[in-house]
Amino acid sequence: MTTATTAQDSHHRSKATTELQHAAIRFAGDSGDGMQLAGTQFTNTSAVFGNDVSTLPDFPAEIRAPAGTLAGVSGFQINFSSHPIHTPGDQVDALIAMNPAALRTNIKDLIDGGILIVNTDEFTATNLKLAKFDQNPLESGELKPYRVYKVPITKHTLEAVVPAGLGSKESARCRNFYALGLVFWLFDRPLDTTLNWIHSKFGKVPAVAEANTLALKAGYNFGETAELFPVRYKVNRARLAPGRYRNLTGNQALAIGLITAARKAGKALFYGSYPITPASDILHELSANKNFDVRTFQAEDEIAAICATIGAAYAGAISVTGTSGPGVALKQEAIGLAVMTELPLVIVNVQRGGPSTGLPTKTEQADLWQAILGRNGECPVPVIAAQSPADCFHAAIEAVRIAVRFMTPVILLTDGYLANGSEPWRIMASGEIAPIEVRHAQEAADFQPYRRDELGARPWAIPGTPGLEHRIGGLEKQDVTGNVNYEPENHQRMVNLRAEKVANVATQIPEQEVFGDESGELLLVSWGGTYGSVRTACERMREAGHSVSHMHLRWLNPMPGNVEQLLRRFRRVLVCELNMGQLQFMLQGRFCIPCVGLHKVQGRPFIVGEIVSRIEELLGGR
Amino acid sequence: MTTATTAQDSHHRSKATTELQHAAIRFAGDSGDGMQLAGTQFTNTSAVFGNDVSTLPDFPAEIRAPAGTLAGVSGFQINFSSHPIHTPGDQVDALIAMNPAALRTNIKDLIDGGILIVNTDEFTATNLKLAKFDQNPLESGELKPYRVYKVPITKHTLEAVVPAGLGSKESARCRNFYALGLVFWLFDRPLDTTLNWIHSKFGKVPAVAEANTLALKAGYNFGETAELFPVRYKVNRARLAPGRYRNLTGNQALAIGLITAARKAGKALFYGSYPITPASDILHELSANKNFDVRTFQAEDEIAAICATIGAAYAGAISVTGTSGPGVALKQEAIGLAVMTELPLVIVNVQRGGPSTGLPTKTEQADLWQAILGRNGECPVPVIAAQSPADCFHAAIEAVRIAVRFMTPVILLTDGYLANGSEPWRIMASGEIAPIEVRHAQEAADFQPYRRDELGARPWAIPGTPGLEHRIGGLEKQDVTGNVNYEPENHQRMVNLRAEKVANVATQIPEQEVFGDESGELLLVSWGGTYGSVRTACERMREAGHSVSHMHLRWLNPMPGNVEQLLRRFRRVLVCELNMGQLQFMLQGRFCIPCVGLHKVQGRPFIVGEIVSRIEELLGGR
Amino acid sequence: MSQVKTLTVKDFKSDQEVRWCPGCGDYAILNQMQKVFAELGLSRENTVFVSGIGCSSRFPYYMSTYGVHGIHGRAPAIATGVKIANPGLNVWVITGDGDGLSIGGNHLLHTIRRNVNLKIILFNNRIYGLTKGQYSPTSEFGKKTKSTPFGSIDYPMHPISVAIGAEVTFVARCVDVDVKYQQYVLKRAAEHQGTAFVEIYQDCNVYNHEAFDYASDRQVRDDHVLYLEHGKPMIFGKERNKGIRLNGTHPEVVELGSGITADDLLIHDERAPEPTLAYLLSRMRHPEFPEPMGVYRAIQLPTYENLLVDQIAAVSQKLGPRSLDDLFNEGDTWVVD
Amino acid sequence: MSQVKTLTVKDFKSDQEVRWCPGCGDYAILNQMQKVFAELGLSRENTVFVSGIGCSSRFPYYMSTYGVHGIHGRAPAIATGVKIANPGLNVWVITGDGDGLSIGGNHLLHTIRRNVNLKIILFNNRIYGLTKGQYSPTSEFGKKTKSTPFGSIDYPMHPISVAIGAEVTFVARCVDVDVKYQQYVLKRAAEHQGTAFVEIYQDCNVYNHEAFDYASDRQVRDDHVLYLEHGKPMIFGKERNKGIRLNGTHPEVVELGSGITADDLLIHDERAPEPTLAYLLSRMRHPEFPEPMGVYRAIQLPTYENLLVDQIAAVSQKLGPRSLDDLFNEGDTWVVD
Ligand SMILES: Cc1ncc(C[n+]2csc(CCOP(=O)(O)OP(=O)(O)O)c2C)c(N)n1
Ligand SMILES: Cc1ncc(C[n+]2csc(CCOP(=O)(O)OP(=O)(O)O)c2C)c(N)n1
Ligand code: SF4
Ligand code: SF4
Ligand SMILES: [Mg+2]
Ligand SMILES: [Mg+2]
Repeated sequence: MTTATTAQDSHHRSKATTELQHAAIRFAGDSGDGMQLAGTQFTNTSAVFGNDVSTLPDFPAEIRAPAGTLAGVSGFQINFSSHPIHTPGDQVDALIAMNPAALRTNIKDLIDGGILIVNTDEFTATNLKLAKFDQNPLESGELKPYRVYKVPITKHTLEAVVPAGLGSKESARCRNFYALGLVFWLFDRPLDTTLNWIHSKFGKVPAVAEANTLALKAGYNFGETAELFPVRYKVNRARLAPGRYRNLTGNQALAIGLITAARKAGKALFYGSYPITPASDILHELSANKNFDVRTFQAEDEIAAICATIGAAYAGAISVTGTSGPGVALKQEAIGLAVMTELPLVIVNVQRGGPSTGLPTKTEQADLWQAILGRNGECPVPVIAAQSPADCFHAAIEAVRIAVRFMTPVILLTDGYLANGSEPWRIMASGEIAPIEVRHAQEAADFQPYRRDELGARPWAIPGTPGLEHRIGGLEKQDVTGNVNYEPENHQRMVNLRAEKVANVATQIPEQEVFGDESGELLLVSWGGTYGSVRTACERMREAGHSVSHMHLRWLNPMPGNVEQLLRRFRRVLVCELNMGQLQFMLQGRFCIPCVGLHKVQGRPFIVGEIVSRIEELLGGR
Repeated sequence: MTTATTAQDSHHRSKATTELQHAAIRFAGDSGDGMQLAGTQFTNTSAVFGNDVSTLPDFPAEIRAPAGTLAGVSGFQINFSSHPIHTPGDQVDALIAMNPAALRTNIKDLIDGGILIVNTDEFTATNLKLAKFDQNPLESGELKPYRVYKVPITKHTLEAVVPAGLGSKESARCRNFYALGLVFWLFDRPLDTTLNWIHSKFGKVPAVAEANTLALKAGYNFGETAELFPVRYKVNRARLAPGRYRNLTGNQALAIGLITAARKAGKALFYGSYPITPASDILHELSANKNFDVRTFQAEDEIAAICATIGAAYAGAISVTGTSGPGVALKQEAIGLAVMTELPLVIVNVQRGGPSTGLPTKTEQADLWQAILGRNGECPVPVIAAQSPADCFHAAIEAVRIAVRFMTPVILLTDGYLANGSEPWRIMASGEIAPIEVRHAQEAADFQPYRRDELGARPWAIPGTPGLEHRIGGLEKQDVTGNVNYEPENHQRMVNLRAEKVANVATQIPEQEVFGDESGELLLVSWGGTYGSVRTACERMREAGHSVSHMHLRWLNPMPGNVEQLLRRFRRVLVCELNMGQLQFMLQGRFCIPCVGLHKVQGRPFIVGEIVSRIEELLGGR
Repeated sequence: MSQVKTLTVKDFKSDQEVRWCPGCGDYAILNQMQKVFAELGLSRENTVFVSGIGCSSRFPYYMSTYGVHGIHGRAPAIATGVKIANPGLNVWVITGDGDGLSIGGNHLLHTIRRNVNLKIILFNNRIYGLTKGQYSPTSEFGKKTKSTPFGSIDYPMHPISVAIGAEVTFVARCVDVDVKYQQYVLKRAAEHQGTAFVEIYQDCNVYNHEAFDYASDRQVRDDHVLYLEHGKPMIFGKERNKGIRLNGTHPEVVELGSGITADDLLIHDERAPEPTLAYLLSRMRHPEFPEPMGVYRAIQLPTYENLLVDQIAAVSQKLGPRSLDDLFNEGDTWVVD
Repeated sequence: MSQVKTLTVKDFKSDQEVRWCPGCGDYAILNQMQKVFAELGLSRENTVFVSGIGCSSRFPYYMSTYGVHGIHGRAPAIATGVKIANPGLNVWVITGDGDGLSIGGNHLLHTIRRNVNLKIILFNNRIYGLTKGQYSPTSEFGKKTKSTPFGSIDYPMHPISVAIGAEVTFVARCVDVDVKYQQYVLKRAAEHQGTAFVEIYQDCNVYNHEAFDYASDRQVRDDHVLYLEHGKPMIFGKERNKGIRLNGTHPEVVELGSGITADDLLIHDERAPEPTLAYLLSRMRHPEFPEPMGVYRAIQLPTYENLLVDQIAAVSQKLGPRSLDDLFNEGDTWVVD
């Protein structure tokens, strides 16, 4: 709520309305409190209303922890604004804490003077103890810095939903809708998007639909009538590019992108996967869209998943396998096979906190080395990273396009933050997306499975084509013929040819762009899901008059041809990553340009402030 | 046979003997011809005689190709000398070609004027065709550059072994011994080592023992009596350090090293493995030594092998798993678990040609990135590489020592060349090897599984110890307690602690040494099995008066603390590797020191000449 | 494995907060395990619980014994290493239907055939719990889950049949809520020397609630399960009026009375050297048949780790005491002086 | 899969030099395969041979069809992908006892239970050939190999028992050198709709020579094998004077004559819905029993890829024709203008 102007909104009868450029709020409660749902509804309403939005869900570890515990807290943050934004916000302007545990784990992210709504009914002795409060914070005075609103949300909800006639457990479950209604009121949002959703979701269980509706409205009306809130807030529509929008999580966008790519190639989509957090939703999303000739295969493990994907690629499908870091570890041997057999497939890695099982529900960018350097032998693979939830759509299409054009596996990196976070996507017309040209070899005369085209790609000859019968495999291939070959010079030649082919991808991707000046004091470099926070930091510094530019790398391997030249135009280079310096190491390894790094491995995205501080430190240290 | 002085050897009655400083010879024939055996016998004899020796076996692909084909050729090269040598030699001074295919594939490595012994009996029309000779090379004149000795080896052998009374197939099989006998004569070697071997190997089948003995002697006597050879050669004893010696292949040395390490730790040795070329011999060797409380476990796959190894480490054994590159790919997820659980184990990678199945029987060094950078998450592991066959013994002990001291998995890299190549090892007294101190936690009071010592190692508390019951796993651990923990700051702290621990290994390894001057024009950098050829090239250049030094890295992660400083003392740095520049990239990535590279990916070791040429090019290009 | 001071149930509880969903069947199994450990007088320090990944695989954290929470599917392999390194330990494997049968199927199979002395407890909830509700290898054909919104087209696999395919030496089944019987089965497993494989029907309260109601609901279960008793005819039913008769190599359900008596029924023989009877029982499935509970098979065969230890002893005996120096000096050697 | 111009055996030979050791049993199998393909009039272009790694796994290089020489153990998974992408293809999997049962055991199991329409031919030579002679999961207990110089302590696994544990729809066995019978078995496999699993006893001339002499040597084999014939009593022996009788759930060998006739013998029923008989047969092992050759089991069940295709069709029908634009515009949308 940085810049606020006060105004009176006419169509509401009471209370002052303060207009804000943006606001970040967070719903936090127990895993059983339905916070993800409340957050999603708030997001959709805001998006439909016309704000730019960016979200950050924060799940607890996979299993539901006992109710009321710190481990069981689930949060959902929404940043919504009247101008374009790239991040869910560093801190929040309003926090809804449904129990003491949620209060404890989230309060540090609320700005001083921020709004804190608490469900007083849950501040029982037991819950306070579970949250490790010695004293009730509502009474201890420790919440003084905030504007605290104590609401008996559970009680109000139970009262409100009586007409629906549900049992008390089911009635209490509606409390997230009550809280949502209250927050809707506070930020002057319409209820209809959520009402429609309730109707379509619970239409078949009228009592539940009614109860949720009643709770939602009760919360809204409480805001309207209670004397609690002196003011309400309004965040106007953003000036987004005209068009129809929808809100997409990264995993949704990725799934839709894959379907689009396959349709654009005129082929079936094969998706072989083994469930793993945070990638599973891609499988779920695709499984629900079988009517687009999507063939999902839930394999017995990650190795089977990629091997089936290789088989499907050989047989001519657009073939994709998706997983997270530990799954990629298991797939590396088979990725080597795909490199040797030169088959087109995409390997999606939705990165999570590592090493090992690590922090499965948290985000991280520490699988870059694994993607580019992590295989046995000289085994180059193109690697692309998506930069925002909606960008997963485009990145997926691009990955498929390159895979098919170059006859190569392509690794597509996203992360837990992108996968579960969401942002508005301007819905494209399918016609805006270029077709993906697939040329299957047809001509038997003089067919050679490893004869290359001008970019180094071999032909894609698929079973069923008479006269093109050929055998491929993981042993070194003879140049041109593809027969097994152990000759020293041939091996060297093939290693070189495979490397050149991947290097040639650089000729088919856009030149690297720089945001801000093309030369100067400091270049920020980022990749993947940190795009938004780094861009925002750059914008802020530039607004403050500093010579700071931003280079966001989309293709990590190969990099666009002009990257080195751009890096050399800046006095200093700061590489910002959610790892301990993997891209930095690789830039130095390739270009011998000393860089500095901003590293964070905490299972969380950067907050803009962290980046700004680091920049200031560097600029100050001139 | 570069430098030769002529002398007369008194105890032989006939023919002139030329004294040489060293000679390289190669036995080459069909896979069925027993060339590996002949080569090994020549090696052992030369070693026992007192030469320094270095060998290079060259196997065909795993399956036996049909007799007489080019794919079926098997070779064994021995370099033996009267001064210390580091490589099997670039070219050979004498070639024994048992059939046309062996001639075709090996002749290019024979020096001009070199000795070529051919088994004329195999130069049949069929065999010539299989070897793709249009004309019989023995008649075409194409062998003019060489001193060709045509010997009907098969026929002579059959005649010689008649008294043993074997069938004709079995009789013919003795022809490698005939050839060996002839070469023994030519290089003035005693027969007793081989005779002893025949006796101990075939003692139970007297007819075979007799036949082989007869063949061996017949070959020797043919040299003595035939008018074919105008001169014989002699390579005097080398001035090796005094002591008892034996010849060891890398895999043998590694196995013995592991047994030694376990004994020195006073513990059982657990070795979990799944067979794979070229690592299988380690498993074989260890399985034959169960009496040293060696517990070998041939697992169902590489994943089971390393997981069992992790279990064994948890339970308190010295625990090792061995494989090659594709197997390491499969083990990476579990290596991550070992990093997170901080258990001591050693992962041996006998590198082979890649990517994918690649060239399974050939050597390469292209798994360095995989070892250091190839896992999901921030997942540091110490990495050491052996530098010669016998050095595998020492490297194995060192790897175990560091694993146990730091409670960490350690990757030990060797390669196909080291694994199968051999060199004399000065047999140590077991007392020369320092004990490996193992401290198992005992004290229950205030026990914390993740409390660290001054080097960052956590305690090794093993099941069976009352009061130390604790649970570990792959989820992020809380500092000190080791409980599951998802807190952001804790995760960052643990990532840092794990990195620091591995960095601390540098405090326990020797400072980096440089061969030659400590500063100058050019520094050669190498690692692993290329030690010998790079060192030899350096020696040659230095002898020729050039300012060239050599830095051989034994620990690749972490590197000794003084590496950067040393690198900066040279005007240029040339990194020589059997890959496309993996170490070079890493040196640049860490130190931003631009290096140049000499790369070779041909399934073969460097030849010294290649390195010398590259150095000359660089020095010339000043 | 027993010790002087006998421990109580509480002694087997670790200090970690148990974190399964309220109502999860895993709680019951944890409680029974702790009870059985106390009752059998087992020790904490000589016990290791090893698991993979899944809800069920958090189990080791809640036992006050040694424990390894491994990686997905690999618990049997880790446990095998523990056992080989120290055959004296009491090693239990906890796994799920996804962990043990999907990604980990092969390790399970090989551990079983090697007869490593491990107790393997498979929590079968017919779903992937931890990853929030995809179908598993034991999910029913046609099942709708997150990854099969239109119904699964995979035929399920049956853990006991698979284990018998690998010729397991001990195999049994029970249901999470039938706590007394579960204790009996766990004790039998604990006492077995060799791989003991136990399938427990476990309710996933959140993603597959009541999947096993037919076998756990007191109202109906007696008609849907058959309690196996060694040497006894196979009788079942609330009224104990039904039985299993053999027809060639096929079982059939018969009503007792009107000419059919217990003598006509199949007699259970858990010690049959041939596993065919056990296989036949594993094919009896709801709703066509009552599902057998209890011990299908329990035979004695030398365990892997005993064979290993014996071999090492025999080899050491045969080769005599050899020092490292003997090892170093093996083969052809020569002296340079 | 058939085509107008019928192909000859030669048409199925690729241009690659066959590189097995002289005398290897793999040659015989390659020849029979080519023969069977010619005789059944199968096409080259619609056939894909997929293999893992091992001597046997070089097989695809020698067939003039499409082929993938995969990575170790993963052939069934690769083949499943091929089949899903193009269900019209005729897909064969070639694997070894190491490739298919050791590292690849799990993929085999899951492919079988899904009933993917693949023909899986397991070359069982009871050894790791390609890596030069380590014991495999089918090697006999006590076997001395490079990795078990003092004898193996692993109990072997039995491929057919394992396959039946996973409830395979078609399973059969034959011997490499018994070429006529092998052709019969391969043809039966070719004709099966669903996973057909065939174990072939294959001689590894170099590392495990004559391991199957009892079943391949013309002098003795008739007393050591039992040729299964659907609907026929189980009679065997050079004189055809011995048979298999059922005793409870156990088979026993009986001599015909002196009161025992063919009517007393077990009748083979490859179509039995219950796989128990097939399991029982898989447990009959040399030297106690004659080892059954031929088709143990052959039942019909919808194949995985047909179920998949049908489901896609049904879903498409149900949801109606939907364009990419429909997909893009799903859910809550709003317009900015
Ligand atoms: C290599 C790897 N792949 C996938 C996962 C994700 N994963 C964790 S548990 C699980 C399945 C759990 O199902 P089950 O074994 O039945 O256990 P449950 O949660 O039902 O007790 C999966 C797929 C993982 N952790 N590691
Ligand atoms: C990941 C991996 N591990 C190990 C190997 C080594 N390897 C190749 S084939 C093989 C076993 C071969 O045995 P089998 O499947 O019985 O085939 P055969 O050679 O006997 O026909 C092994 C262990 C490999 N190629 N890849
Ligand atoms: S998700 Fe299911 S199996 Fe997992 S803890 Fe919850 S109820 Fe239990
Ligand atoms: S090693 Fe054995 S299986 Fe392999 S090709 Fe030779 S004989 Fe055949
Ligand atoms: Mg489950
Ligand atoms: Mg085999």
